[in-house]
Amino acid sequence: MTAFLKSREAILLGAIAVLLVLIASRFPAFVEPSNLARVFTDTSPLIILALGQTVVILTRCIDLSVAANLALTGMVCAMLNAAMPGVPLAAILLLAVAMGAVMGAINGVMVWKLSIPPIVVTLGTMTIYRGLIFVISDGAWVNAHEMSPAFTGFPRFDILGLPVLAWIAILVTALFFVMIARTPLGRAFYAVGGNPGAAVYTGIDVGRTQFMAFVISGALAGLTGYLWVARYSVAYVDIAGGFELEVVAACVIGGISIAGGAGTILGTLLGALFLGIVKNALPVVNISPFWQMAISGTAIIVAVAFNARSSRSKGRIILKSAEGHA
Amino acid sequence: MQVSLDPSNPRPVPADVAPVLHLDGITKTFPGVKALSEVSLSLYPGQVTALVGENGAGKSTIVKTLTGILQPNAGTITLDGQAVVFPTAQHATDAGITAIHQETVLFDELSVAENIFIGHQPRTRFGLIDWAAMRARAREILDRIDADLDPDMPLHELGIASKHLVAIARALSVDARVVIMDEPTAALSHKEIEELYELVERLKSEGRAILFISHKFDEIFRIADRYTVFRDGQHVGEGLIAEIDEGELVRLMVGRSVDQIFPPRDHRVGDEVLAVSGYSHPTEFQDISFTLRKGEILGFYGLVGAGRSEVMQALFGVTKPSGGEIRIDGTAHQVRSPSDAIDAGIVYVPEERGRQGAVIGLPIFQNVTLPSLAQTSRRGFLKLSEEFALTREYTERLDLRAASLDQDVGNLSGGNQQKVVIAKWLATKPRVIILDEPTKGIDIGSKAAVHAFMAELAAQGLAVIMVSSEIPEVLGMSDRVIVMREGLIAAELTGDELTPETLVRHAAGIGA
Amino acid sequence: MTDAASPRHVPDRLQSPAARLLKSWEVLLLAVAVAIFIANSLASPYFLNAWNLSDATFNFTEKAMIAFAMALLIISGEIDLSVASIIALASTAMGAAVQMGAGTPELVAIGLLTGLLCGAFNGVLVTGLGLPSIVVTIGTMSLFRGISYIVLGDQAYRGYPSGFSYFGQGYVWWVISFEFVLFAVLAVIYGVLLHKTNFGRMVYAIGNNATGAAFSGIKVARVKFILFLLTGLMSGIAAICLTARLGSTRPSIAFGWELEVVTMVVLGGVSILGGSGTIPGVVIAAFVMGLVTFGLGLLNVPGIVMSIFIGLLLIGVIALPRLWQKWRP
Amino acid sequence: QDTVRIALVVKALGIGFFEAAAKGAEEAAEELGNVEIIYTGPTDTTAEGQIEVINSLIAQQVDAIAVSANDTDALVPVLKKAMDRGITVISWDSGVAPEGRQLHLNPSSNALIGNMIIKLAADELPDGGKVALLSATTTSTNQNTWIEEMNKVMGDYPGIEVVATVYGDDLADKSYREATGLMQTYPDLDAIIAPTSVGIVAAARAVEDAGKVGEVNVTGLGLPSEMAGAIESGASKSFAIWNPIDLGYSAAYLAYELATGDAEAGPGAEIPMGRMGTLTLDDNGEGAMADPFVYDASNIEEFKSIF
Ligand SMILES: Nc1ncnc2c1ncn2[C@@H]1O[C@H](COP(=O)(O)OP(=O)(O)OP(=O)(O)O)[C@@H](O)[C@H]1O
Ligand SMILES: Nc1ncnc2c1ncn2[C@@H]1O[C@H](COP(=O)(O)OP(=O)(O)OP(=O)(O)O)[C@@H](O)[C@H]1O
Ligand SMILES: [Mg+2]
Ligand SMILES: [Mg+2]
Repeated sequence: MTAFLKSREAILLGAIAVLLVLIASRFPAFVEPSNLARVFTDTSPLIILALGQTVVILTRCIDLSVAANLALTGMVCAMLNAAMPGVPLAAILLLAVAMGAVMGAINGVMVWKLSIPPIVVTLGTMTIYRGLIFVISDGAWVNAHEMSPAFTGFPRFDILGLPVLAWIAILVTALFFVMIARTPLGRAFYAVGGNPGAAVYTGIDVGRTQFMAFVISGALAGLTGYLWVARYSVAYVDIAGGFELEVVAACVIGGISIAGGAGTILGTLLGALFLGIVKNALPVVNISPFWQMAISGTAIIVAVAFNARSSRSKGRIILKSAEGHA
Repeated sequence: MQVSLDPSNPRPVPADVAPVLHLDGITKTFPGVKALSEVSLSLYPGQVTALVGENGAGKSTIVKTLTGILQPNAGTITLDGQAVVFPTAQHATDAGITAIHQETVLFDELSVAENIFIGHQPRTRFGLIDWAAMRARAREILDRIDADLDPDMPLHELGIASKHLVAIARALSVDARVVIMDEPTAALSHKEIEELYELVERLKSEGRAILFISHKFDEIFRIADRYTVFRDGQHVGEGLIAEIDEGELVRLMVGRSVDQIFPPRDHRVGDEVLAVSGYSHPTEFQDISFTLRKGEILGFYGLVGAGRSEVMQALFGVTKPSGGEIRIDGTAHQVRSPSDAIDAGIVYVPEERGRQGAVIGLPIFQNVTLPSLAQTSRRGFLKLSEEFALTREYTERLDLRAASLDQDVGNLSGGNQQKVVIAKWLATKPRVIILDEPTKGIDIGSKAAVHAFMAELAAQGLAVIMVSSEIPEVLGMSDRVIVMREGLIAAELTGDELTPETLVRHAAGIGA
Repeated sequence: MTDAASPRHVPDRLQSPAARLLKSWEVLLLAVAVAIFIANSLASPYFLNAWNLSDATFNFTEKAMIAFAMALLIISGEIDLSVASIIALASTAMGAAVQMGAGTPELVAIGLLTGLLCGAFNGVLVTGLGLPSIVVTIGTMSLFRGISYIVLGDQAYRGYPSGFSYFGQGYVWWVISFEFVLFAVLAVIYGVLLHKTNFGRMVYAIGNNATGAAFSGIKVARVKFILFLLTGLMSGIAAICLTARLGSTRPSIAFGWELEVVTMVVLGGVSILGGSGTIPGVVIAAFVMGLVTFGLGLLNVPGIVMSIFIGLLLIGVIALPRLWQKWRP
Repeated sequence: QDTVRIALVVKALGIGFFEAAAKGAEEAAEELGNVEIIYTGPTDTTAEGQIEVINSLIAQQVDAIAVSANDTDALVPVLKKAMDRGITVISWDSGVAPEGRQLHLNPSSNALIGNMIIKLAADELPDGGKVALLSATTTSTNQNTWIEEMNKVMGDYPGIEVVATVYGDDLADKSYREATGLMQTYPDLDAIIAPTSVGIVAAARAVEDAGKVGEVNVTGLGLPSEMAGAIESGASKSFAIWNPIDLGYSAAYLAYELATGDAEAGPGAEIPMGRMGTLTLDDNGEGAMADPFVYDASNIEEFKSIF
């Protein structure tokens, strides 16, 4: 317990609490349970994507294509629904997850089999996936009235006071807790990122594990693609543009080390919630939305400086500027 | 005693045991290197087989083929009379083959228990990892090797020796018939080495077959029942330890006899060059004071973790000291960075050659001129002809073996990389050269060359500090020896005091 | 010194520099550029026209200026994703100065200074505090542009002095624009800096093995700090050109450019892992990207479809040699 | 006579409104006979993207460029260059500063639009109430002009109080969040005015999700096809828009008239635009096409499949 109190997660939790108190002092309604539930729902897509990104970063990779993957999957789902409203929702959900996973697998294969650096691969596929949306849709939007009520209604369907979207985020988080703590694959993510050379000796296939991380990240991006499009009832080329950086930011704020092998699911969850609260609070507390960007930028810098500081004491070599990022 | 060099005529195997594991005709090539060429190896239940050979002979490579990390190009592995293949490390583990590898195969962010079981964690009925069982079994194994470690402790909180114990525990976490140990004692202290020997005995008595790789002859002769010798990727001999002596084994390894390992030295020394007083560091070492003279070789001995490297890195400006003073020729110098040290005339050949010494990826000549660019350039602009000239001057003195001077240092053998690093420093015309474990990971043949060269440097008037953990090397090369223990100078020894016994006593803190 | 006693002669080089060049990435890329050039002239009758080609250079000159500094930074093992946001902040600073009556010389000074300050900020965080540059610059990317948004909101700065527009719209001679000349001069400066000076050598050494470089007496932190400064400075210069070309400043200026700059650098053969790459490679990559976008633009292909080509090119030129290596006997 | 090539440059490809405008331009082209329409634009709403597109149009030596600008000023230099090379340049929908074009076609007059958006809200609030504005991208000109015009006539609507103006950046998710934020901040809000086709849909969706249909009325400018659902659910009682088909038609027609030299732009000039009548230019070289048209439950069915 005392170890937890000193952890990054506890400090982040504290920061969130302070943030909420500050907001509540100006606008008490913000902390009403119903509103917090709404903020959570609004943050759900970020949480789902950030969890996927977490396993990718744990294995020393990065996936910049998540937002493009989301948008392409979302567009395909929307176009399918518009063209064939009769296709059952379960099939669409399956399609979304499968399509996302395939796009993730494409990233993963290039990292695994061709050893192309992940940042290059996903920078490339990010523009390709985004461009494909334009190609398949011809740039046209799919609007609310073209979608079936079942399609748009699913993510907002209310169960026990929370919409399905939020329940999915909770479910995914729970699955991640189990996967990370209790499955060999979950532990392999840490091993591969922490010491790839050593992982081979323990029978872990580094490339395959990274591939799996990309597939998971892709599948979740695909799932979120459907949820996003259905929730906002619109699909177009630019949806979630630039969202990949917000996703990475959530992970970094949550204490996931960009060098791989370190970080927790709880951290990512809190990192995403922190960003979500800031984003939702700004319009409410009457700070110009133009401040949002600068605030999240500052949060990222503070978080990474803080994480570096807390792990610094372990290092014995003092010439950190050379050692730190050799 | 006679040993046949003809592998087709091996020594008789005790008739009562058949080998549990047999490798035959194993060939393994890397791009440009034939690491193994049709080698064979047999391991017997309840016996320790020592695998010996120079650096690069292919010892670790055969371990990796045996544990599924590398796939041989040709050859067969027979386990209990059955031909087997190990596509991954997992398959080898499942077949009951386990290894302590030469490289540390550990994960800093994971706990001790996880490090022991990663890759084969105990599972619950639902296929999930059973943490309780994992902790309990980790506890059990750690007790077996007398390691007092908390299974839940994150690995990064452990010292280097404890980490090694975890690696050993990891190998024991599999109920293996074959246990492989690739230089297991290299990072252990005296006490832990003894415990390891006991463990080996226990494993033997349990009927397990053990493959033991070591460069240390004393331990080979102490614990091994059999030996197998590799040379340049080829099997050159095997037999019973009882039927061979040390000289014979060395001759087998190197293909010639190495009669004199240490060069003769003229022990006359000149004026004092370096004086260090009261050097301290908040956590690593304290109150280090000594002097060094022209033409002298000063040995630094201590157990692993005694803080010798840290002291040297502080003298070289890599680590920041918290107090103390350095004087060169009587003048005080502030050394805050390696470039300050180089300016003051102190250079450092680091222990970790690949990471700290050579800049792998750059050609040889660029490595050599890196600290001397000011000398080879005009107003900041490179002059390649001068760089090649400078490089040639020093690499020829060191007899560097390379295809060309613009070859990547990464393609050189370890000994030749070490020569590049030394050439780099000689080109700066230093006053004091510090060599940290200069022959670590270098085979006997190249070792002799490094020793001869060190003697020559001293003879030319350079002041030399040599950090070494090998007692023969320390005794054979040094004029004077400083023994360190737990960050402090434990003793300064000269002349008759220089015996293996005094070194060990001071290093281990056993009352003299 | 003739050392006859030397038992073995080690030649300086096995391959002549010319032979090495022939097998290099740059030659492959140059072939791609020529192919695209020919394809473009066949595909559109408007392509081979001096004015049109001159206009086309504006598609890449500003980005390429940043790419030169970014190439050095990436070779040294770091990255700066905040460059586009530095443009936004520098442009905003210049716009604010215009409102206070600054003239062209002051504007240039302010643009450069803002770039340098932003670069220094990144540099301090990365080299001073030892933080990973990719994360730091994702942070400052939001921060710098965020400040522009705070200052400008939905407003725009305009009213730049007429002399100022020369930097983005002026022509030095006939169809040769000021920007193109600046691009060429900077290409030469950076080429010399990286390939012909001690500084460039240190950059390579650090990129290949920062620890080894530090152990060789190189002041790693200082070199990296200078590289961040240079990248900031180049972003400042690009901000001046772009602002002068647009004649107005909005906070969304140059949005998304950081990825195009990185793409240009990587396409130019610079290893994203550090340690290798050349300025001629980046120059050719700039032309390739400029030619692809301009050529497809003449066919009225939408920009996003062009980016598919760029993405394929990026992955293709890296994947193909590896595939070839993998499948060849 | 050679084909007259007219480039219709829009803020970004794929926006329903502009697709409809392109249809109108094609209609004009058919009517005029020897016209080829090049429908193009960047894929995101940036000035830099439009500049690249316009550069390639200049290179193709098109006869006329009709642009709906992402930035009033940033396009001026490149459009000047186009005019220097003999290309006719007009702006439509979202304008360019006068020195960068020969004329600007406003879909309607800014004053009429400004009045229309507040009137639509006020008509549903006979006893007065609180309204909030959800604007579009922070970098587009027309929304801000309309809001300015709206503020000028606020005196005509006594009980109505504008409590806030927020920006949705013409992004569905951001607009949605801003609209939700408005309802949180002002629990007694009566109406959201969104003079943007993206914002109005998102706001209607937000009202539906917040369960505030009937309490908060969403109005402003939107497309019938996108707003049909909101009218049906009651989240929006009515909204307005000019007909984008007519707008594209008029822009193409005007460009043709100028490019062929049949008409000359200048203060007071009257330029024919086919079935839409004539455009009269003011001192700024601007003219208004027509009044905005109001859509509600009574006529939405008829228009939702058109645009
Ligand atoms: N991954 C690899 N790629 C290329 N060459 C390799 C690789 N691994 C080993 N080699 C080469 O294979 C040969 C045998 O190496 P190996 O590690 O088996 O030697 P060793 O006998 O274990 O030496 P040491 O005593 O230093 O541990 C050496 O020449 C080495 O350079
Ligand atoms: N408790 C520890 N935790 C982590 N690392 C340690 C610990 N003790 C020693 N090390 C590491 O082991 C290496 C050797 O330690 P140190 O330099 O202090 O001693 P040394 O006498 O030079 O030993 P060596 O003979 O291995 O060079 C160093 O790199 C040091 O960082
Ligand atoms: Mg070995
Ligand atoms: Mg040491």
